[in-house]
Order: sequence, then structure tokens, then C-alpha cells
Amino acid sequence: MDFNDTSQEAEFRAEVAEWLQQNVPTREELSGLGEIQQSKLWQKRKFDAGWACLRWPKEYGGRGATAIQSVIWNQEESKHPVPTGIFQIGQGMAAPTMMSWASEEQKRFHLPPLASGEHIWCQLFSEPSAGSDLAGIRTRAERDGNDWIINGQKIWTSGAHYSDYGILVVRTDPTVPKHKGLTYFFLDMKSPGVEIKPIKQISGGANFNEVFFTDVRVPDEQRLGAVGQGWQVSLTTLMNERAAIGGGGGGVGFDRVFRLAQKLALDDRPAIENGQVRSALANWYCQESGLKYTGYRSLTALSRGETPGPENSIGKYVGASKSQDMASFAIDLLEMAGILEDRATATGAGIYTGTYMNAPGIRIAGGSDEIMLNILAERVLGLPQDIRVDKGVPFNEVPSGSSN
Amino acid sequence: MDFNDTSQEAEFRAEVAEWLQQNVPTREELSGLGEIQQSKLWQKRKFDAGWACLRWPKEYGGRGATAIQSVIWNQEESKHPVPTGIFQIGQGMAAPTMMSWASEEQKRFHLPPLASGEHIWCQLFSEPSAGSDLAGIRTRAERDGNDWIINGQKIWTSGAHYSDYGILVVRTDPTVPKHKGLTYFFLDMKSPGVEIKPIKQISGGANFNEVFFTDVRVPDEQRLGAVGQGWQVSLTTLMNERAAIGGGGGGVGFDRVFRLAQKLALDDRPAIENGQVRSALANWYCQESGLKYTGYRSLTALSRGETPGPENSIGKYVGASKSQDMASFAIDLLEMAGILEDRATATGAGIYTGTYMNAPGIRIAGGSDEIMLNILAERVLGLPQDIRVDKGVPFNEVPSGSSN
Amino acid sequence: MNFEFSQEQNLLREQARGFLDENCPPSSVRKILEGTDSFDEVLWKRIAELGWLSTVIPQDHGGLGMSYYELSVIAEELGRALAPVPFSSSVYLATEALLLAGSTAQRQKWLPRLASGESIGTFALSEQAGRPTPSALKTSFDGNSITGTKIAVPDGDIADFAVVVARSEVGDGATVCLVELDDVATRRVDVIDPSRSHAELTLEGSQAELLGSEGTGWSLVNQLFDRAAVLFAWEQVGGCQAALDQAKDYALNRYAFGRPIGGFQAIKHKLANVYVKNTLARSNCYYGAWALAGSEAELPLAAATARVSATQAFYFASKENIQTHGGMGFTWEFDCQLYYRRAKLLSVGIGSEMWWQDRLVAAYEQSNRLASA
Amino acid sequence: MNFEFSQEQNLLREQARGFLDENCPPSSVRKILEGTDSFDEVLWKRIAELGWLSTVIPQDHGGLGMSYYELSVIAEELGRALAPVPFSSSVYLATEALLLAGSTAQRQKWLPRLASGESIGTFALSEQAGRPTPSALKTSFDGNSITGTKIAVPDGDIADFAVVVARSEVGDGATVCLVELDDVATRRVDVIDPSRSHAELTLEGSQAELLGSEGTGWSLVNQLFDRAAVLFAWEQVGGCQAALDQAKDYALNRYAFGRPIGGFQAIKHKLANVYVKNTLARSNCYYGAWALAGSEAELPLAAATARVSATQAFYFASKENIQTHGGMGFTWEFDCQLYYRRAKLLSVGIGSEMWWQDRLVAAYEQSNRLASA
Repeated sequence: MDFNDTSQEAEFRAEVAEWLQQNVPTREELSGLGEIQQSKLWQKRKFDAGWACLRWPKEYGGRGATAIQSVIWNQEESKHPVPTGIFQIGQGMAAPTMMSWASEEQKRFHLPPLASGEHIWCQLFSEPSAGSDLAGIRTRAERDGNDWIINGQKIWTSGAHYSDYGILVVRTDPTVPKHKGLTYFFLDMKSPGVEIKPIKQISGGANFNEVFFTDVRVPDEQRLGAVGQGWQVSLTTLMNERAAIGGGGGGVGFDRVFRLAQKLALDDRPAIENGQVRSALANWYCQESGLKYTGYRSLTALSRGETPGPENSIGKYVGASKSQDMASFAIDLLEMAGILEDRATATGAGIYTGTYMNAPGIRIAGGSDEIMLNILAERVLGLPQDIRVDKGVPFNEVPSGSSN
Repeated sequence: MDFNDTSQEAEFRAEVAEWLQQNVPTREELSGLGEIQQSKLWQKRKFDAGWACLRWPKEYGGRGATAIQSVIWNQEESKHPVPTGIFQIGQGMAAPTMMSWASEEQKRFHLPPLASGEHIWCQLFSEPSAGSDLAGIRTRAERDGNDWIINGQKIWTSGAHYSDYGILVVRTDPTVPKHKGLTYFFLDMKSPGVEIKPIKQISGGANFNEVFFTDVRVPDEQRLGAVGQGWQVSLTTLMNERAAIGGGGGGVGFDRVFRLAQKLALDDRPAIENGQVRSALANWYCQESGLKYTGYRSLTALSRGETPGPENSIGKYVGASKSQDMASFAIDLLEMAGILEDRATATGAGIYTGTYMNAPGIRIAGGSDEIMLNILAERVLGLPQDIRVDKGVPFNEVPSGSSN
Repeated sequence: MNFEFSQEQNLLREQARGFLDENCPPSSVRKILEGTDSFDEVLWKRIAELGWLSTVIPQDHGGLGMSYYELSVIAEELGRALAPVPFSSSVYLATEALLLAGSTAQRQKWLPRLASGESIGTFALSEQAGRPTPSALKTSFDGNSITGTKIAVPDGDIADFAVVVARSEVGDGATVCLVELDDVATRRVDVIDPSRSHAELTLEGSQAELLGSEGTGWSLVNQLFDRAAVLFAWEQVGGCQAALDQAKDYALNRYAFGRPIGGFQAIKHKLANVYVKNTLARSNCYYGAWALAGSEAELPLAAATARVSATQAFYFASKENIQTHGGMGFTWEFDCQLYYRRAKLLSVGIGSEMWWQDRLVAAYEQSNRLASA
Repeated sequence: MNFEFSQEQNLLREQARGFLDENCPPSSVRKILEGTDSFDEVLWKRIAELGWLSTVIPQDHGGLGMSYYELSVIAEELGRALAPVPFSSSVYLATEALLLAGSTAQRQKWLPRLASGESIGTFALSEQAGRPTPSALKTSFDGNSITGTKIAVPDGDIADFAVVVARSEVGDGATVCLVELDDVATRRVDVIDPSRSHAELTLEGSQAELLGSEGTGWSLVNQLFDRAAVLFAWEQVGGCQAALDQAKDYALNRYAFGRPIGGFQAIKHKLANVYVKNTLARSNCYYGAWALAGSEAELPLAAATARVSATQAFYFASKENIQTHGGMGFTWEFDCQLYYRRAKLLSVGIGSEMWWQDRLVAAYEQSNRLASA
């Protein structure tokens, strides 16, 4: 057990740090560009210098680096204020799925533009009536010559409006049990019949979209896996999703609330001296620290060639409620000023209310708390699956209440 | 809404108080008697003066009093240190079942000795492999002429060793679905073939027993309800059980921990000044107060002739975990002295550890936390029942794993 | 002994619920939340016509002279409907302050206007982030005029007058004043629940008159908070129940894996726990209403108990309502957010959960001292 | 970067687990719990033979001179087995105190005996109910002899010597002494977990020698607690895992309503939550072990983090293990009680969860001061 770099690791880190130092875009370079242009500029620069998607093979635009090198890169890159989020779904979820299921030709065609930031991809999985029960999707694909014709609706699609491609699961046979009638495609988001509408969230933002399909044609060549094998292909994507979002809930962190408690008065003394404040802070520190070192342990496993398992579900599960409760507590500490969202009125206003309003979404996105607990119970502890009344039942005979 | 007595209520309360003042047994009267003799002495005295089982009709040994009079009696009686617990199952659960299901002759024969304390009854329901799933009992009864012959084992029977009679649910037909093959009896606990063994609990006490039946004969006259109707009869008993134990978890209460926190030092100041202590105490006070007034609201409903419903499950559910956590917290406040059970060593030693060790049993007895939540969800909120894989399946074909 | 509302009170509840179902559906709340109006003026006028504003105001001041049980019933229903009106500011705070400490002249001037809805009153205490204390107050009052800044004043942009807490060099360190807001600079501010408007008041030598006596202001704030806490708690409990109802309805009608999600124990037990917290909070509110209606001595403890449990219950019910709805609950379009926003707004409106936990224990200590004295 | 135990350390774990499975099954624990023996003497001798007592003692004092990673591995396995031996007293407390503050002579005299198991040491701080502070200490030390009463001293009835904290009029208010217990009156006392014996020590002018220097005792106690906390936390995490394993096995094999109870979400999610708490606690213990093995500066924060999360996890795992077992879990006959008792014993052994929460925040404050200085 050693937190320090080996000498090779230290050397690699120094190389990374120096390159970053010299190549991170300056303010002047970024000024006037929107977030997407900024992201693309930075991604292209990394790609050109061989620093994009480090773990990918070189022939697909990567560097063929080790897991630990990739971690070192991420640690060093995160020290700089560079935009990276918009490529996460394409590089983190679509690409691994392509690597497992696409043809060599498709990989050589699609992966380099993903690595270079030229193409952005999105994920078209969830539907209004299929969230936790993802395999219950209803969007239909019907064969027509060499094409498939897609009709239906997807939801919760991040970045659909600026994406070039999307990965898509659809139902090709509603007369067989639900997991067996699915097929997986990728498609050009500019295809005729694709309509994108933003969804406004309770936090006021609109990071997600609804995507409607009306007679959208997708060539059969863009199918990944066999017809009816869509669920297995989806699992490749979902496993990588879990690894990607495993890091925690984001939002307000321990240190910010700690500093708030140092600064604020409580009965004319610093709030940090209050036992209740100390106890709450200590518990959140334990959670943050526990998640951090659980992450380190996963990285170590990764660097030994092991696959990170469903235990990664812990991060989001614990992190989301922690954020929610910390934000709620911070608002309480601020008392009447806590509700202010007006930056002119109060220092830090809107930060805690922002997390308060965002956290409920984190508790749901990418698998709700309840789904995470089921995954941990079933796949880590080996407890039995829930009783499935839809097991073996043709999809079009499964009860669906009013939700269809 | 008024907490105060009406003038009739005040008059009744005065009458009760005066009678109690003059008739509660003195220390001299009780000295040398065991708990059971003490209880019987007091019960007989109440019975003779018309103060036993107030709500029962007079012809069965009661007083025909109103619900509110019964509450007033209980409030006044609880001000005196008199022993009453051993009659709870007989008077609170067996008697209401007899009133609903026994013949007039049986009621006139059995209820007065229950009211007078001459007879003590116990409840023979749970089995080693049928706890939460009470209808899964396996103890068999087979018809033999006018008798039934009982074989099997019951568990968690309070007071079996000093009881005169027991109420009993057994399986009379294992070839029909589980709820349909049960039949309900009462029996003489001195019947040949009844063997009683105490169960030692983790708290060190032995308040419960295992009861073994080997070819025990019970006359068919002692059947309550029809053959195969045992589940419905049991529900009468269980509804009354819930009302009887609805009051909460017992053990360490708020005021005791509050006083401990006033007395103990924490960093050289009274512990009660610490914010964490105040917050924890406030939360427990809210729970205790909430349970108390929920109880009052039930009494009001009762006094208006409404039946208390499954919402009474709240008391035990909330109270048990509250006791457990309060005891754990009090031990923590005492720090190293908290683990002492040696009364010679520490004031109040053993009180908190005693509750700590007892509370897990309260969370299970009379319906576990999980069963309580199911009851509230299904019967109060109207949510669907769990999926039942044993529904409609002949009992002897229901999977039972290794637990039979 | 009787621990339920009377038939008349329950009839009032039915009428109130019927009225609000019709005149204050979620779409009305949303209109204020999303628009620029500070409150629902039409609803406010109708509420005034029903006499709700005057419930506990004595008849000789233009009120109905009814009890706090009736006001509790109305508060619960307003909480259930999330009514976007200045009821809590004008009735629980301004009216109560006048009833507690107003001079004859002040009562004669303002109570009839508050009763009729002609005037809206509010209460202004907070000046900065954190729990207010007398020693941290900066607002000064010289006997005739007041200077200072008050933040996050509920309905501060629409109120005709505010009960304002100022520093005092004598007594308990605070003095309460009544300030007419006609000439005061008010600026509406964004808050977590825009269906209830808030403003910053900049007092620059504004005309002000004493309410109560100098140097007894902090004691008045505490008395006022105890009274308002019971009524805030009833609003919160109303919100709890509405959030639970919404979650339950959704859980019964939303299917996953071929059955209603309300049939999964994860959801069943979640909602049962919401029900448990709601029930305990409601029972504590009964206790609070009883104390508010008559028992001065028990009020501080009863108010804190009602307030703490209602605050906790509403936070829990509103967040688990969203969770039960899954992704749909996180959309702007669904009404789950309305309860979640209001839960937080009400929870700090007259002091946070932490603050009231502290007050609860202090009240218990005090009642023990009295009992042993 | 590498955040896992080495192959050699994992091999040690396997050996330790195999040894304890054989030599310390639950029936051995129960024998001490139910009997009159203070500890399992046979097991203790075998543990000594394996060298576990000497893990971190330097080779020139008869030890193995290994690292705290090896000791962490052993602590976890002892915790998992609930070993009824004075390991924590003698190794985490007495040995560590000598390593921290012992004079050359004291180290030369005692470390070899502790390493071989010939002597058992312990630590005596508490004198009364509540959190100890220097100002509340009554035990006095005059340079040669010590007088006072120490309660709830772990293994006080079987220890050969105790590290005893006495009052000091100088420095930080406390002085630590080493007291041989041959002539000291010790009285075994009943505690919540009788598988670990405790005694009251009555010191009446007993011969004592200074450990460290006068008036630095409280600082020594704090250093000692930070070190012991990591090792206690590993024992707790071992217990967590065993309780979870027991619950899971039962849930898979106990049927109700025609299926294993482990298939009901109420049980699935309960045990998943146990797993989550255990995992976070374990990860924090890794951090603690790393700090204990090398980073003085990070130790206070790392130790408190490991300790708080392990204490919470063990309480939760042990109580929900009983709950998962239903009525059977409440019987004396089942082993659930062993974890539940041990959880509480370990949780106050070197200071409660509350105490360590306070220490955690203090350590964070301190590390921030250092970082900004």
C-alpha cells in the first residue's frame, strides 16, 4: 500500500504536467468561443499531441497507455480549468461499446473522430415509460429492405441537440419476452425524422432532451450485435456508464460547508464550535473520504487488470444523498439568508440552493437509489433477484397500467 | 379539542382515584408473594369491587364501562406500582377472540375467571419456521372422533409455564393453500403431551418459551370458528395484539436521557449544552410526543366508537428503534463507564445496556419493523400487496428451503 | 378528554379544501412561480372575503374572534394547496405581533385593515447570513426613525407595513418597531421558492414607531415565534400530506417490470416511513394547537415540538416524493418541485430545524425548572 | 500508487483467518461469554507463538519489526473472530504507549515480555461516567506512588501492568505512569460484552513510575488514541464483515412466504446498506493504516475518520443482523448477540463515536491551519 508514485509513474506525471503547462488553452484563445467550441479546441489539441483517450489503442486515436497512466493524466488535467464534459458519453460509453461490438472498419472510421473531438455522441436509451425498467422500452424498429424504420420516443438524452451520432436501443419484436426483443443501433443524429426537444428540470437547467423518431431510417450496417441481442449490447454500455458516473454526486462538498461553518456565527460563536455542526460535518467527511479511498482501491484493481464491478454503484448512491443533505444543512445554517438565490444579496447565494435543487436528479439519473441497492444486493451480495411477474411473458402482454 | 375531563369524566376519575387510594395492596400485603401471586391478589380485589376489565359486559365479569372510562381507569391505576402484565394476553387478546367466536356457554364459563385473575392464558401462534409468515405454521391437528390430536412446536409463548389455557392455531389441511388449511382452538395447558421449555434471550432473560405438542388431545368443543377458518379467527386476535402493544417500545425514555445529559460533563461543561446532544434529544422528544398524541387521537376515535386501525403499528415501530438508539447514545455519553452492568460500580449501570440488549427484541416481537411497514403501506396507504409466490399453492408444495 | 377537531372545525376544513381545490390548484401556484407577480391577488381577495385573515382577530377589531383551532385548520389547508399569498406574513406574524404587543391605537388602526385584507403586514428580522441574535443586530431606532437593511423579508415588496426588529442598548438588546413601507426602498430578491415573494428592505431613517416597549424586543420575537411556529407547522403538515398523496397516486399508476411500482417494498416502505413521520408531526401539531389556544406555559415546548417534527417531515416527504416519481419528478413540468421548494422555504422562514431543536430542549429545561421550583 | 495490501500481507491474512477459524470459532467466544474465565488462555498462547503480539515491536526488543499494515491485517481478523483475548489492551495500547514514550529501560524491560506474551499490559484512564478530561482527573502521582480509582479497565484483572493516566498540576494537566499490578486491588466487573473482561483498579499508594515526562500526559493520551483508533477500527471492520456474512447466509436460507427472505427488497436493501457502510469504513481504514504506517501529520484526521465510520458501521451491521434473523436473532443460542455486544464494547473502548467526531473536525481544523501557515 503506497500512495506515492513509482519512479516510472513520477516520470510520466512530470511529462504530463509539463505538456499541460505549455498547452492548456489560454483565456485569449478561448474568448469568444462557446462551451462546445472550447471543448473541441482542447480535445483536438490533445489528440494531435497523442494525449486523447489514453487507454485506447493507437490505431483508434488513443495512446495505448496503462490504467494508472490514464489516472495520472486525469489527476493532472483536473488541475487545469479545461472543459471536457461533452465527450464523456461518446468516449466513455459509446466508444467501449463500439470496441466490443462494431466491425473493424466501423471502429477505424468512428473512433478517431471521437478521440479528436470532431464527433460528439449521445445515448438514446431511456423512455418515458421505461426508466428503472430499461428493458421495457417501446420505441419500435421495423425492417424495410436494408434499412430499419424507427418510430417512438426517447428521453433524458444529454447533449442530443449538439450530437453527431447516437447509440440507440429499440424493440424489434414485441411478441417475445422483453429482454429478447431488443436490437442496438447507432445512428446519425441529423437523420430526417429526428426531432429534439429540451426538457426543463426542476433546477431550471435543461441538460436533457426528449428525442422523437418519426419514420427515421437507419441502415442495417449500423446495427451492433445481432437482431434481438440488444440487451447484451446495452449491458456493455451500462457497465461503462456506472464506471463513468461512479465518482459521486458533485455539487457542494465537505470543505465548502466546513468553511461556511467556520465563517458563520451561531449564537455569537463560530458555528463550527457547535456539537451538532461538528457531528454532521464529521459524518460527511467520513463519507467523502470513504468514497475517495474506495475509488483509489478500484483504481488499484483496475491497474492490476481487474474489471471494476458493481461496487462502483456506491459512489453515486452515497454521494447524491450526501449532497442533498449537506445543501439542506448549509441552507439551515444560513437561516433566513439561506433561501436567497440572488448573488447581489448574499455571498455564495445560489450555491447551496443550486445543489439542493440538483441533487434529486442525481439520486435518479443513471440508476435510482433503489436500483443501485438492488444491484449491490444482487450482484455483490448474491441475494435473489426480485420476483419478476413479466418474466417469460411476451412484451406486448406485460401489464403496463396507464404508463403507456 | 380539549385535554381536560368533562364534569362526568372528572367525577368518574375522582371515584377511581379514591377507590385505588384505599385498595391498592400495601407492601405488607404483598411481601413474601411472587409476582404471579401479587398480580392475582390485585386482580381479584379489582374484580370483587367491579373494577376488572372495565369495558367487558357485566355478565362476563366486567363493568360495561365506556372507552373513555377505561382510559381514565388505566391512567389512574398506572400512578400506583401495581403488577398487571401477566393478564395482558388473556384479557387483551384471548378474551376479545372468545367474545367474537366462542359459544355463549363458553364465554360465561371462561371470561369471568379471566377477569378475576383466576385463569391466565397464553398465545400459541408463532413457530420456528413461521414468524413474519405466520400463516406458514406447520403444527398439525388431526381429527380423532370428537377430539383433535395435536403434534408440533410453538415458540415465543410468553408465560406458557404459568398459564392455565392457551389459544392455538394449527394446520388441519396441508393440501390446500396456506391460509385455508388452518383451524383455531383453545386448550388446557395442563393437557398431557404439552411440554414447555424456556428460551433464553440475548438480554439474558427468559420471558418466552418453546411449547412442544406430542399427541395432545383437544376436544372439538374447544374449536373457535369452523374447520379451515383459523386464519380469520387469528386476525381477531392479532388486531387486538396490535392495539395492546401499540404503546411503544418501553425501556429508556426521553426524560431519563435528558437528566443524564444534565448531570454528565462533556468537556467540562454539562453535556446538555452540547449541540449534538440537544439535537438528538429534540428528535427523540418529537418522536415520544408524537406517539403520545397519536395515542390520544386513537383514544378519541375509540371513545367515538371507531375501531383503532393499523395506524397503531406506528407506536411499536417508532418506539423500538428510538429506545435502541437512545440507549446506544446514552452509553456513548457515559463513555467507558457506559459498558458497565455492575450496579456496585456505576449509578444507573445496566439500565442503558439493558435497554440496548432488549430493544432488538421489541423491533421483532409482535410483528417486525418490516411487517409493520408492510401493514402501513398496504392497509393505510392502500399500496399493493407483495407478490406472493405461495398464493393458491397447496401448503405442502410451497418452497421452504432448509427452514423446515 | 377529546383530542380531535370539532364537527364545526371539520366542516370548515371541508369548505376550505373545496375552495382551495377550485381557486388554488397547482397551476395557480405555478403561475406565480414562473411569472412576475408577487402573489395571487385574486386568491388573496377571495380569502379575505371568506374572513380567513380575521379568524383570531377580536370582533371589536373587525375580526371573527374565533380560536386558533380554526386558524390551524385554515393553515393546514393553505399549506396543502401551497397557496401563493402573504397569509403567513400578514396573519401569523404581523397580526400576532399586534395582538401580542400593539398599543390600543396601533390595534385600532391596523387590525381592522389586516382583517379585511386592505393592508398586508410582514415581519423583518434577518440582516445577514446565520442565526440572528440581539448582539448581531445593526438596525438602529432612535424613537422616531429606523435605519438598517433587512434581508429576505417575506412579502416585503407587497406589504404595507413591517414589524421590524432593531438593536437596543437596554433590556434584552432588541426593540420592535412598526414601519410603514410606502417610502421604504424595497427590492424583490430571487429565492428558492419563487411562488412566495421576498424582498430586501433598505431603511434609511424611515419613520417608525415603537411596538411594545424598548428593550423587550427579543422577548417579543420569541413569543411571536412560538405562536407562528404552530401555524407554520400546520402549513408544513398540510404540505406533507399533499406530497404523500401525490407520491402514492403515482406509485399506484406507474408500472415497471409489469406491475405498479407501489408494490415494490422499496417504495412501499419509503412511503410508509413518510406516513409515519407525517402522522407524528400532525399529532404534535394537535398538541401545538391546543397549547396555542390556551396554555401559555406549555406553548414554547409544544410549538418547538410541532415545528421540528413538521420541518423534518416535510423535507422527507417532498424529497422522497420526487424520488418516487423517478426522472419525471425531476422535470419542471411535474408538480413535485413545488413541495420540495416550499419545504425548504418554510423550514427557514422563522428559524431552521437546528434552531428549533435548540429551543425545544431549552423549553424542556425551562418547564423542568418551573416544575421543580 | 497502490492502494491494496501486498501479496505477502494477503497471505498473512489467509493464514490468520485459517488459524482463527480453527482456534477461535464462535463457540470459543461463547465459552468466555458464559463462563468465568477472563480470556481464552490457550488461544492467547498460540497467538503469542505466532508472533502476532510482536508484530510492530522492533527486532532489538524481541519483536518482528514489521509494519502497521501487518498489524492491521491481524486486527481485522481478530475482530472478525471476536477473539476473547487481551490483544487490544496489550498490543494497541500498552505496547504503543511504551513505543511512544517508554524510556530505554522501560522498553528493554517490557517490550520483550509483551512480544512473547509473557506479560499482558493495559491502559487505565476513566474514573467516572462521561468523557475524561485532564481537569476531571482525580488520580494523583507523587513521583513514586499513585492513588486513585480507575473504572472499566479492559483486562485489568489479568494484566501485569497498566499504563495509568494521573492528574498533573503542570503542563497539559496529565501525567502518564506505568504501574505493576501485582499488589493492586483489582475487581472484575460485569460489562455489556463478557467475552472481554474488565476490572476496577483501586490504587492506594501503589508503586508507579513515570512514562514520558510530567505534564505531557494528555498529549501522550491523544497520540496513543490516534494510533489505537486505527487498529480498533480494523477490528470493528472485521466484525462488520462477519455480521454481514452471517445476515446474508441466513437471508439466503430462511424462507418465508415461499421464498428466501433475502429476496425481499426490505432485506436486500437493508443488507446493501450494511455493505455500503462497511465498504466506506474499510476504505477509511486503508487510509488510517497508511497514515499509521508513515504519515504522522495525517494520522489524527485519518484515525478519526476510520474510527467514526467503523464504529457506525459495526453498530448498524450488528443490529440489522439481529433484525434480519427475526426472533431467532434474539435468542441466546444464536451468535448474533456476540457481534452486537462487541460493537458497543469497541465503540466506547477508546472513546465514543461523538468524541471521535469531535476529534475528526478538530484534526481537519488543525490540518487547515497547518496548510495555511
